[in-house]
Amino acid sequence: MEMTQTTPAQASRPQSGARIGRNLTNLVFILPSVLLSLTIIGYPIFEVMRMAVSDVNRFGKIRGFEGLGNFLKVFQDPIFIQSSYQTLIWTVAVVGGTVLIAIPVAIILNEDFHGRSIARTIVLLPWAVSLAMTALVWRFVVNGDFGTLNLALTQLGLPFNNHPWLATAASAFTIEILVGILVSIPFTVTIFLGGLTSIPVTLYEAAAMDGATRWQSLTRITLPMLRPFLQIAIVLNVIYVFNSFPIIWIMTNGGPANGTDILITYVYKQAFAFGKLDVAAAASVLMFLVLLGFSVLYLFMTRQRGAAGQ
Amino acid sequence: MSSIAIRNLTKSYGSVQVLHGIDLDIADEEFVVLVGPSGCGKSTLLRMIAGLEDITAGDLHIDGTRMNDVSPQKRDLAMVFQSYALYPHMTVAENMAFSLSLRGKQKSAIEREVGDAARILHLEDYLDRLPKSLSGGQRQRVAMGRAIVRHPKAFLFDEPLSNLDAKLRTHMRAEIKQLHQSLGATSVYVTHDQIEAMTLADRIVVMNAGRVEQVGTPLELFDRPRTRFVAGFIGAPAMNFFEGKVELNEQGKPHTHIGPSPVALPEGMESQAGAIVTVGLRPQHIPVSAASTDGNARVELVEQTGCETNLLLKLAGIDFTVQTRDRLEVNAGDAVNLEFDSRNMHVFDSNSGQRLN
Amino acid sequence: MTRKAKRSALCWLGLSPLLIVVLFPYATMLSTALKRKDEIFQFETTWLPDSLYFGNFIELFANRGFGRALLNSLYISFGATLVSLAVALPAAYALSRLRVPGKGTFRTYLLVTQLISPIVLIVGLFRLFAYLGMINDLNALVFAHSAFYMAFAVWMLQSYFDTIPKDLEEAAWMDGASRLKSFRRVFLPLCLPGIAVTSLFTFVNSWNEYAMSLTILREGSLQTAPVKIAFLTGTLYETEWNIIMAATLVATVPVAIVFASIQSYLIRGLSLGGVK
Amino acid sequence: MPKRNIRGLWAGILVAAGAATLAASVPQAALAKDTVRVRFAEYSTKTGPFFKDLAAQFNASQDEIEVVVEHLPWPEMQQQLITDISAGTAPDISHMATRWMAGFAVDGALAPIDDLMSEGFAETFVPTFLDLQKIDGQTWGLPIAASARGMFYNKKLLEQAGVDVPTTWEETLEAAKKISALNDEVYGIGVQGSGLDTEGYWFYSLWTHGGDITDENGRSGFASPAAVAATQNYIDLIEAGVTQPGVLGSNREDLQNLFTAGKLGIVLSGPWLNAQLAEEAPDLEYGIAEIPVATDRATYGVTDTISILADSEVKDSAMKVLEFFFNDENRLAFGKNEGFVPVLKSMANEPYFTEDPNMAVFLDMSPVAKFAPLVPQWEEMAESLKSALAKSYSGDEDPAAALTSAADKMNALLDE
Repeated sequence: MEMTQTTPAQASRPQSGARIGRNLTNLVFILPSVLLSLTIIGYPIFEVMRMAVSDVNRFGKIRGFEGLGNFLKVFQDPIFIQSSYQTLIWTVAVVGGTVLIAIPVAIILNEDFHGRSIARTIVLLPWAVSLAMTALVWRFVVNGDFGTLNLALTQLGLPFNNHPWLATAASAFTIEILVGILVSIPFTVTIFLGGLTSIPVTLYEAAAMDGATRWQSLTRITLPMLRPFLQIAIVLNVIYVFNSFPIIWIMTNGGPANGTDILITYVYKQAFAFGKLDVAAAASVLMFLVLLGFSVLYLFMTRQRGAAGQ
Repeated sequence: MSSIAIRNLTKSYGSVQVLHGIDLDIADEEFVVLVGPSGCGKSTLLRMIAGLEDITAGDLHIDGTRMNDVSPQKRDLAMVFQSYALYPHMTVAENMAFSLSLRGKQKSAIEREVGDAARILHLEDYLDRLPKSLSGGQRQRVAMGRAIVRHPKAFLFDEPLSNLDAKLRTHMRAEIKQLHQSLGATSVYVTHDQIEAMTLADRIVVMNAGRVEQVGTPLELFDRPRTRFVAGFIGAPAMNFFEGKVELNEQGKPHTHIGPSPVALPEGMESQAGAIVTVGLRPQHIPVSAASTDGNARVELVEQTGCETNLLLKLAGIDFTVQTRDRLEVNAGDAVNLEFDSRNMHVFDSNSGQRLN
Repeated sequence: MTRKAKRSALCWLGLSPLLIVVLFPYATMLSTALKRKDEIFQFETTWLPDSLYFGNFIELFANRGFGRALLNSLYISFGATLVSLAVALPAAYALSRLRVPGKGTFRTYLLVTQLISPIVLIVGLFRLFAYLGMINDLNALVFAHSAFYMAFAVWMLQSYFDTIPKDLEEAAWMDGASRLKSFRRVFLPLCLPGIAVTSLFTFVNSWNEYAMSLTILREGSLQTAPVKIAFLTGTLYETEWNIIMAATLVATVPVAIVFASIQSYLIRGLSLGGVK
Repeated sequence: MPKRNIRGLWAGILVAAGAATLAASVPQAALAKDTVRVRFAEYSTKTGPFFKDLAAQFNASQDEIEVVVEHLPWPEMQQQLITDISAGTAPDISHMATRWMAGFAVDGALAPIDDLMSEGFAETFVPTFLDLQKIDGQTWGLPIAASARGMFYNKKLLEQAGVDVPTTWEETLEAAKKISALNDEVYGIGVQGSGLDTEGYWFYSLWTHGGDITDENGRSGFASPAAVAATQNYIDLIEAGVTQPGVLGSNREDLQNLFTAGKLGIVLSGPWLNAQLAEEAPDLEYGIAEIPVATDRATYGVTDTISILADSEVKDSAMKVLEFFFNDENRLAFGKNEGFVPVLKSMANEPYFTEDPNMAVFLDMSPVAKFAPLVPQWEEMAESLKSALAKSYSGDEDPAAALTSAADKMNALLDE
């Protein structure tokens, strides 16, 4: 996402009329992508925006203009507030956990060892299954009486004979976060592996000559060099995790007592169970604004930091 | 500062042996240059000294201590890499201070050391810059500085100047030499450039195909190359060679032929009549004079360097290069006369390549 | 060699917690998929079925149309990968190489398209395709997926393109190749690893996508694999775990094989691209 | 010169895209006869094939109407229907939960069928069930499935514990205690705390304690003294440790699975469980009795609805299809297939329902069946009720307080 530098030669060339024309012609290159996403994503976004400020029946038929009324309703709903808080926990925990696990995993997978390609394939495996399926399988795994998790724990001699993992919000949310981390790891590890392989080996040799232990070269060479990859992994994961629906929906439906509801499940319930498409649209707009704010702030901050280092 | 002793050092990758029993002693404060064509194993040897490559067999001693299984972190050597290997996320000062801060040195001490090094290397104005904003020469200096601040037991250089342009290379070469003179540090320097080797080294180690061909001072190597390989590798333009059969004249003096003309060979050669030898003559050691019409050699190409003139000649089907400081008025196609002086000849056994005189 | 063996042991040891957690559901799937329906909910649960039973897999393909669902998924994933590449390649090329007015705006726009979950947009999306008469049309999914996954493809490709020296193309121009020809003959072959990785990302995302496929494809014979599996859970009073686990296992295998065969390529493509 | 080539590239993309779109939008061949699209959700794996078969029979029987059957999983049904109606792509006939019907009818998505039904057709239904499909005097659909709920008990466990089949909640608690004491992995009674129909499980207790969902003034009955007592009844079971562990994590299916595996002494459930048990646990000895009583006999009557959509252009034909589906023979087959109670008067005397003790109990309880109210915002009310129940069962909140906030929410929604 970094801006490509204009070469001095390009910059100094005079902007003749023909050149400007040529630049406009170059629009042809990005036009197909803009058209495609504008029709397919732009129209639904427009619909959501429109519904957010309208009074809408459960089938999306507009009955009147509502102004900010829907937003007011959203803010007055304690479950929206609770879901927002839980979304924050969900996003921070999943993204944080993913990054914390993905870094050492990527570092190990970047080592040269026997069976590395098998290990890499296994780590990438969760990617091969859709989130909905993963969630479904995990719901079975953690089932209290028939799930394989308790079966395995019992076989190890642990007292989890029929422990009900999804019975409290805290325990259910923890399980969901762990599953969320598990499914985010493949993408994140891949990004980090890409970053690690781009660090020249001589840097490590230089550090070794400088007397750095393995740990020191990890903390002082590897991690700082991974920073751009870390940034992109964080931004993209935050966007994906914030909007991630199937895990929570399939495992707990947001329950018990809304204890695992996040904004996207809140929106889904409003729209498709309660028939309040307008309220759902308003909440969606808020979600969009939060993510936009986050992305802009984050990219701005990291760019600032990058600039300060120059 | 320290001495380095290498005994019968061997390196294999699987079944492929790349170093075949290297023996070498490097004295304290000595500047030793490893030189040889690419693939000769000189970088591998350096990296084995550094600890970056495992030693397959043999021993490496630094200051009398066996170092084979000591990790590079603990060998207390500094290395300047061909790519400089500067840490891109650290400033110049941080790069130089890195090793000291790893050792937990006091901040004031680090600053002093870095400041000193920066002054020696003229880097004071760049301390807060990141490597990517430096020129090649500046980066090279930072890499040097990173080594200097540590006061290591020895400096290892892995072709440090090969990424610089010619002028800068000459300049940095001089700086390295001066630095060595002022610091007196034991240095091992790898290069494929024989000029660098000649100008920098106290002693040069010429390597070929995983073996040491000869160890000696620059002038020893130039004057008495022990093998045909060394003779051909050291000196520019490269030495001229021609092959011939040893014959003895009535006085029992050895000679051979270039084409029809007899050429006297040096006396006291360990060679019998009938042996096939390779005779080497440096381009500077073949006097040349313009001939009227029937000189014994024909000019193929004239190269002017300003100070010297290089002539590429053909004599009885053999190519010769001759260098002269005289301003000869010759052009391609002209005939010239060459003289072969047996005192300047290097004679090698054509089979073994060993020196015979 | 022994050193590498020691390192290998350490690496596997370090990875083992994660590997166990990743493989655990697969063990569960395998165990359950090989059981008869009446073996799943018994007083004592066990890992091993009473006897190996492959009937669930047969049922899946013979009676539940899962083979057809896999083909539909393949069609959509391939189609989406092709279309998104077709639009992302020129866009990424322009971002990397050409002067285009509004580059920054375009980048922001791409980011914005990623900020909204398709679930939120489902009503609008459905209305759109209904208007276009593309409900129950696999191609609708091809376009929908390519629209949503295109932004990531543009980012990946652009950062990859940035690493390819401009000299190479300029050399081709000097050799007399037109811009298009140098793009095709010099540039494209060079960025093949990047394109391969980008394709894989798009393919996997499309292969796993659920909400849009569910909404737009109503007819049983048009469903994709993830939707088909969800439908197996969908009866009101019971979930057919034995069939679901078999289906999930089957849906994993093709992707896993692709991963295994190209993973080194995948990481090489990424590292050269340096997603920045 | 590069310009031309760029244009070429662009044209190529356009052509490719255009071809794809063209291929996609070839219109369906116009049909001479009416096509009636019917959408079903599946109760069991038998549902889909059953209706496919029925449609084939219907299509073979006449030439004017072509029935096309689609089926969807229940969890996705509501979202799909809303999406379809909003885009105008809804089928002509759709299956739905009766509790969604009110909202759909109020927002104009359904067609009233009073004038479409042929003479005498409405009279073939058991009045209770057809009345449930009426709002403001108009009929918005037909009761496609009806069930009452009863108490399933594991005969062997009761025998081992030495208890009789309980008839009151007090006896139930005692029995459950003894069953739980048998074995660590055996639980006295199942209480549902999550998922679909959690509120239904609570209604059993509510109605048998004399409470109701709405009071005589049409306000919420969620916080009445009877409702609090009904909740306390379940809390007592949970606190006595006689329920399955993790009530809040157990959905309807989890309880059924526990009962199937022989781990549960008592569970409250519907007739479909018979069919499931026959298939998955043929050796399990169980009986079905009435729901335990505190003050009143009661059961939960639930119907699902099949309606004609307002946008349908072939409503008359659609009605003909429905009447075919609801003829005596087809209804009986469906009822037997899925294990639902009769919705047609003609079925009530079938030996299948009267002689099988496992079906008869549901029929016996039909007169005391109570129903969820038909209000548009029912789903949202149920959701807040579920949340209040979860807080009460977990002990996080006092039941009276939790129920009061659910009642407030319901009242607010009633006022909307």
